[in-house]
Amino acid sequence: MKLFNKKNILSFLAVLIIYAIAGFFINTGFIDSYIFLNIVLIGINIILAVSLNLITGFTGQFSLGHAAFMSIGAYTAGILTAKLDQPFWIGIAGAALFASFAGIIIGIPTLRLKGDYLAIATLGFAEIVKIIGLNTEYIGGATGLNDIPRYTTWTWLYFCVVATVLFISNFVKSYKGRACIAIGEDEIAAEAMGVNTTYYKVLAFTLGAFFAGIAGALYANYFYFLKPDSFGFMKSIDILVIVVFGGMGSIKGSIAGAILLSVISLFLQGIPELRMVVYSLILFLIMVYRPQGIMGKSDFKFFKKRGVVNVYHQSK
Amino acid sequence: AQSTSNVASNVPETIKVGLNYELSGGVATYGQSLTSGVELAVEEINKNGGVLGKQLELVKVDNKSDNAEAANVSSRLATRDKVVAILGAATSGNTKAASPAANENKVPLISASATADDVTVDSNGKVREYVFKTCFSDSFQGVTMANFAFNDLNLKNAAVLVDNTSDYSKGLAKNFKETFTKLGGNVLTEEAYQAKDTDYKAVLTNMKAKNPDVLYVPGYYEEVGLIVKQARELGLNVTVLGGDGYDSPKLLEIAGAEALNKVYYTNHYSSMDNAPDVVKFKEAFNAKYSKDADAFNALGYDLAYFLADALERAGVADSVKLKDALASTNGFKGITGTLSVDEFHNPVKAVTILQVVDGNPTFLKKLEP
Amino acid sequence: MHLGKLFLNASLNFDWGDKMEQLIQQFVNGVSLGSIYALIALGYTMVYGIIKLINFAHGDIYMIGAYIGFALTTFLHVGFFPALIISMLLCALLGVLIEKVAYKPVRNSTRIAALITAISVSLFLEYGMMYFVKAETRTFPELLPNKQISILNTNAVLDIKNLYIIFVTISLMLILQYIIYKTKVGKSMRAVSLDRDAAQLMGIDMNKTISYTFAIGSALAGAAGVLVGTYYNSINPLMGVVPGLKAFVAAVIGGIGIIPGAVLGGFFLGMTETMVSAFGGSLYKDAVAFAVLILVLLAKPNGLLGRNIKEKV
Amino acid sequence: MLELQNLNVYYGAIHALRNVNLKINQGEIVTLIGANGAGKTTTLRTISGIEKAKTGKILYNGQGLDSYSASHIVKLGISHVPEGRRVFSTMSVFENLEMGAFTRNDKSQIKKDLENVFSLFPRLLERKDQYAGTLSGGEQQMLAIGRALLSRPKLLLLDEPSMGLAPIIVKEIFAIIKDINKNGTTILLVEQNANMALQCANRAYIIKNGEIDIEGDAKDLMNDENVKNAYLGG
Amino acid sequence: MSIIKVNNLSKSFGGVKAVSHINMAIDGGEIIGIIGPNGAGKTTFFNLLTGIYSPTSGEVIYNLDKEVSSKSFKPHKMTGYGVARTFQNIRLFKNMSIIDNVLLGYHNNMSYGLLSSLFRLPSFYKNETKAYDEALKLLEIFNLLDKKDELASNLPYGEQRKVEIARALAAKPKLLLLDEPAAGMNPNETKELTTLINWIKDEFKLTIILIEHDMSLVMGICSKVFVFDYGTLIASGTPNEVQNNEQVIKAYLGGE
Ligand SMILES: Nc1ncnc2c1ncn2[C@@H]1O[C@H](COP(=O)(O)OP(=O)(O)OP(=O)(O)O)[C@@H](O)[C@H]1O
Ligand SMILES: Nc1ncnc2c1ncn2[C@@H]1O[C@H](COP(=O)(O)OP(=O)(O)OP(=O)(O)O)[C@@H](O)[C@H]1O
Ligand SMILES: [Mg+2]
Ligand SMILES: [Mg+2]
Repeated sequence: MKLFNKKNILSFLAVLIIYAIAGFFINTGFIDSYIFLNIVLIGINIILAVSLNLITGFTGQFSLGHAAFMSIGAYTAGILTAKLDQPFWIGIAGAALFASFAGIIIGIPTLRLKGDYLAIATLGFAEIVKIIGLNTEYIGGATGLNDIPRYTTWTWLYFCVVATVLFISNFVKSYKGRACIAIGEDEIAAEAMGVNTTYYKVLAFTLGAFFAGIAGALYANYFYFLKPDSFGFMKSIDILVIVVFGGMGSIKGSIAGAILLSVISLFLQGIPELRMVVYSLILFLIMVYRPQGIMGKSDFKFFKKRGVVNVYHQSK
Repeated sequence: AQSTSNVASNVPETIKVGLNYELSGGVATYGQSLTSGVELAVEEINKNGGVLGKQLELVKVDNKSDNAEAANVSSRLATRDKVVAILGAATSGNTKAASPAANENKVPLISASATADDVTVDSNGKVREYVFKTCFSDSFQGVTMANFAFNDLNLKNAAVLVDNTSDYSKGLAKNFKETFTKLGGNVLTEEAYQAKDTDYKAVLTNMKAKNPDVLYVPGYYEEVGLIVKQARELGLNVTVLGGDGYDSPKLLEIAGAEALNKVYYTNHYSSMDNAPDVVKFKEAFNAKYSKDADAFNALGYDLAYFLADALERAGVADSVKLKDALASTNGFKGITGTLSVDEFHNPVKAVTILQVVDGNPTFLKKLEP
Repeated sequence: MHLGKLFLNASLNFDWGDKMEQLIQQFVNGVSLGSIYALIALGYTMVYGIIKLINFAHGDIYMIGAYIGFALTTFLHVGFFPALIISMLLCALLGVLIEKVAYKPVRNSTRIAALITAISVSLFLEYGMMYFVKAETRTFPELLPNKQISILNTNAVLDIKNLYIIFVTISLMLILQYIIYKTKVGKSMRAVSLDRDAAQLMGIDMNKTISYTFAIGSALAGAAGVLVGTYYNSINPLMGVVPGLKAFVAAVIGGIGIIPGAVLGGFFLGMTETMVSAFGGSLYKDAVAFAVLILVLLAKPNGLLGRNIKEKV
Repeated sequence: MLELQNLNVYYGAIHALRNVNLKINQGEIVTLIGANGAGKTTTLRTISGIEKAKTGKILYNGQGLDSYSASHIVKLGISHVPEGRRVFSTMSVFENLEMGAFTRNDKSQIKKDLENVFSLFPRLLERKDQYAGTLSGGEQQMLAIGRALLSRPKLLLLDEPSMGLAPIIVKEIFAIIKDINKNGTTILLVEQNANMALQCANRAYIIKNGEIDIEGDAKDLMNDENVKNAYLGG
Repeated sequence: MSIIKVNNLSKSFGGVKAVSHINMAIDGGEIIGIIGPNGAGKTTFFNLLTGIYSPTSGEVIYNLDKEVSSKSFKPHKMTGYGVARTFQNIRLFKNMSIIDNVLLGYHNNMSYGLLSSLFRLPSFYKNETKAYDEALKLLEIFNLLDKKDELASNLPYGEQRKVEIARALAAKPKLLLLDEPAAGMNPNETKELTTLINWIKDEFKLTIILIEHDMSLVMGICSKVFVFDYGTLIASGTPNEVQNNEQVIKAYLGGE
């Protein structure tokens, strides 16, 4: 069990190769602006879903307010890059920091609230954030924040996604992550084994929000225009749908879910009148036929693959 | 049968026009209404031989009332469907989000309802080359109404009720307040609601306590209908002023004729207008959709003709040429008025002030810009 | 300068009668708004109480109820009460159908999968409806007397229709409470809610019980749809979204699953929103309402009427 | 009275019961014993209709039970005290007992039976209005048995009724089981406490890995060396 | 010197006095049995010993590593004080594998920070490898090695109990509290468990307190037994003494 084992080195190379190949196609225009835009959307959704998965899928804290973290990140990056003329990396860092600060604040109710009560509290928090956004003239209020420079490139996008996936999967496979999963399973038992549930719940929210903030920054600096109501309740639900669709507690699932749902959405663009009807039917069918999600830990085999620690223990 | 595919590709081409509208999501009503208007006009145009001898083909896509999706759809229409122009979106926000893709791909994007002042101009005051709008800017309607209230109606104490989720409503309110106070009027109070609210009694009770002689309620008929009705129920019987969002037969249905006494609003045209085009439009609309047209229907209808006119002038279905033709529009006559496009890609067009009498919006006054 | 002006205004118009009247009016406004939240929250909370499902489609059944009422009164010229009853019946049927088709298959899945299913049903109802009737607003005909009565001989007024709503809400609450605690059906509902297997071992037909639950919950939504539809007189396919959410919040404030809690929560929420507006906070009305929600939950993590039963270890 | 014929039950891929054949005659106490995970609970759950067999038949007085729902089976007179008590946690003790009589309508008779249960388990009377969820483990077990008795079963299925109970109560419970049986209720008893179970039963089945391993007279099995070594603690 | 002192400990729920005025002192290295009728307050007593409930009055004082009083008990601090437990109703992490369940026991013995876990710095590997190896050893002791990757919920009851004990041992306690470890086991399995508990005590140098209704287990390994009834201590002594105590027979064991 070492850092430089075969598997890690291979993954590292794979990450670089994918980056280079896709980068080549984008630069040569083989991947045109439309496809690229959708790649950006998928990337952002991956970050959002993986980070929500940490909170809801792994730690079992039911959150309906993830879009709020994204919006705080998006506005922070928007202000930093458009109004204060800062470079993108400062925008991203600021976004992540402000969002994780919000994560700490929203983490605090989790200390007392459980299940659906927590869900509604996070939803309320997200609505409050939205309404504050609507009434703050500095960021354009309901009119929105305009003319944000387009800094989100393939490189930024790709490495933010890779970093999110890497850090969160490293985290859940560490003892801290295991503590989070244990909280999701049985809080009382986790406590009895020495897990400070207060600390870990807030930590999960903070980390999740941190990455959602990054997603927000990528969004702001790609779509160039922000409006508070883009980050409403339905956006949070959309992210949750990806997580459940992919499989709670499965990072690969969140990635697959983000890609698949985006592709489905693209196909549905062609039938505008029935789009949402068909979408709802698809959601429904998936929940009926695969309620544990496409990569859910339904059976033993899947779990073994996901096995929280085993992955690298087996390779030692 | 073998050769059909060959033949198919040789049939006279159509001219593709993209529709980027809110067909689902929060503001689906407006997107759907605009789409109906556009579809009616395109049907007529095609029946009369099309444009440049070709039929117009609409590629209709839903942007879910969402920024990112509006950008996505815009990009798709420009790169995949290769449309010559994109019509939409309904709201200013979605139009702004859709505009980078239009500029990038050099496809004109024309909105008939994005009223914000900065839709066609960026924050540095530079015009967005491929973005156009055919509706008034917020500033125009707000200023006009303030002048009308102060000078014509002789009202001095206003209360403003604004939809704080709507940039349209906020834009109108801001300009109204500025002008009204500059003229010497008092804005006693400003209260807010959120789109889709149904109960306004709390804010109306507050406003009533301030004894205003006029309410300025920029917003859309769904909410305004309820607001006026509830205001009257609370005994707040003062003059109510608004903008083109009022223009719909639904306003009367929701509020009732009696409540609408003393309601005035700015609009593009009067649906009571007896001008032949207007009558023809209203009849055609009613025949196709079996209901009465509202402002969004009319704006959508004009938008399609506006595009057709520019295409004819461009001479070919080429989006760059089309952009130039659009920019040089001068005196296009539509049912919502005659308009020219100024250097900032905004329309120069007259505003009409209507008064609701016995439930019917009645022409009162027309102001040239 | 502002302060001076304010002071001048205040001293000129100082009139306790006016202030009092305004306060009374705001109180009435709060009660009337609250009664609407309460009415919708009743069905929400009842379904939740029994099968622990956040039935996101509840707001949409309410919307369907309103459309049924609209169709009956506008096209078939049925009177108000018959329309109300028919709408309740049809909604009950719809609720049972939804449960059988959509929720039953996911009964043994995780709660979050059930939630997503509920969201999909909600979207299906909203956009299925929109496909058929389009997004535009429809208006109800005047069905109930449009009359205001003055309160305590002041200028403060109360809409007669509100009295109907308050009356219906309170009676439904009492009826529900009776059903759940005193009747056999109610007891079987509670048993099913606590332990489905054990309930079956008592001879309780689980499917039937869950169907009853949905029938009652959806009938309540249908009633709310017609009542609120006539009250505000305008309806559209997305009309259920916001009230559905607000009703859910109301139910949570009161203690979700607790019938009187839904009513209390509804009035509490209505009153909070109104008072925030009354004291000049209309810009932040919903934000304050949600902040109050969070504060209530922090103080009483299971809602105002919820009992905090700690898990025995 | 009850006959299981070639019963096969699966949980997904897990084959929990394999060709189980089992017979209970009217008036008997039959015990089913076996190691952890052998399939005892599954057998009971299948009889009472909570699990459905993939193949095989369950005959109750000659009538097939397969197509009936769990709730209907209760009405036919089969009552099941489930493993792990499964009391209704936020109902009071009294309400729990009432739920036991759910299928009955004879009010006065129910009242008598209630008194009967309270005299069997005086502790329940003391805790009559307490939430069942806050009872101690043993109290909950008493409640579960009492609740089942209130349905006046003809056949009572007991899943490890002695689990977690004080010795004195265990003795009592076995005495009560015999009592109930004397009053005409046939009993299928699943137990870990094999010694006591065999003492009180007429016949016994031993289940191993989902298959019936041994069957016979309870007294004989008690003296069987293999059984002694494997299940009775030598 | 006694490692646990219980001074006049009481806990009531509403009107119910679940535990009332308990005094005891326990020396290290023993296996202590707690018996008593159902509802006597045994589990509640455990909950008081592990900070899940705080006493209505009275106090518990541990002297394992250092002196701590029940005033500073918090459930999650107990393993840090050297106390680990199992639950009467098994509380495993059902959807985690057996090995992960046990690894969780090492929570307080891990010493690497957030950055190490995000970036997988060397200390991550060092800690995790060590814990993993130890966990394997524990599973071996309990004969569960071949099931290490199964989900906890897929194990039969008896084995789940063993996993719970293994998980508690992973926290390296000095005091182990077992709430009815033999419940749901047949006499044969109980016998095995008895041997195992005894062995564990010596191997890990533990003090064990166990609640049990199975007299064969209690009599077999406990050096001292406390008897609860209605929240109070009615007797204590060696198994033999207790077994012959009139009061205990009447309240708990039952006559022949
Ligand atoms: N819901 C379930 N899903 C999957 N497998 C199950 C389920 N319930 C039981 N099993 C498996 O079926 C087999 C038989 O289990 P069962 O509960 O019938 O055993 P048992 O004899 O009652 O054991 P115990 O003495 O522990 O109560 C076991 O291997 C168990 O793991
Ligand atoms: N949270 C609680 N609320 C109310 N009463 C409680 C609570 N916890 C325990 N009790 C009561 O306290 C008494 C002692 O319960 P406890 O669980 O400690 O008993 P026990 O000795 O462990 O019994 P058993 O051997 O049956 O497990 C019981 O009468 C129980 O009903
Ligand atoms: Mg069992
Ligand atoms: Mg206990």
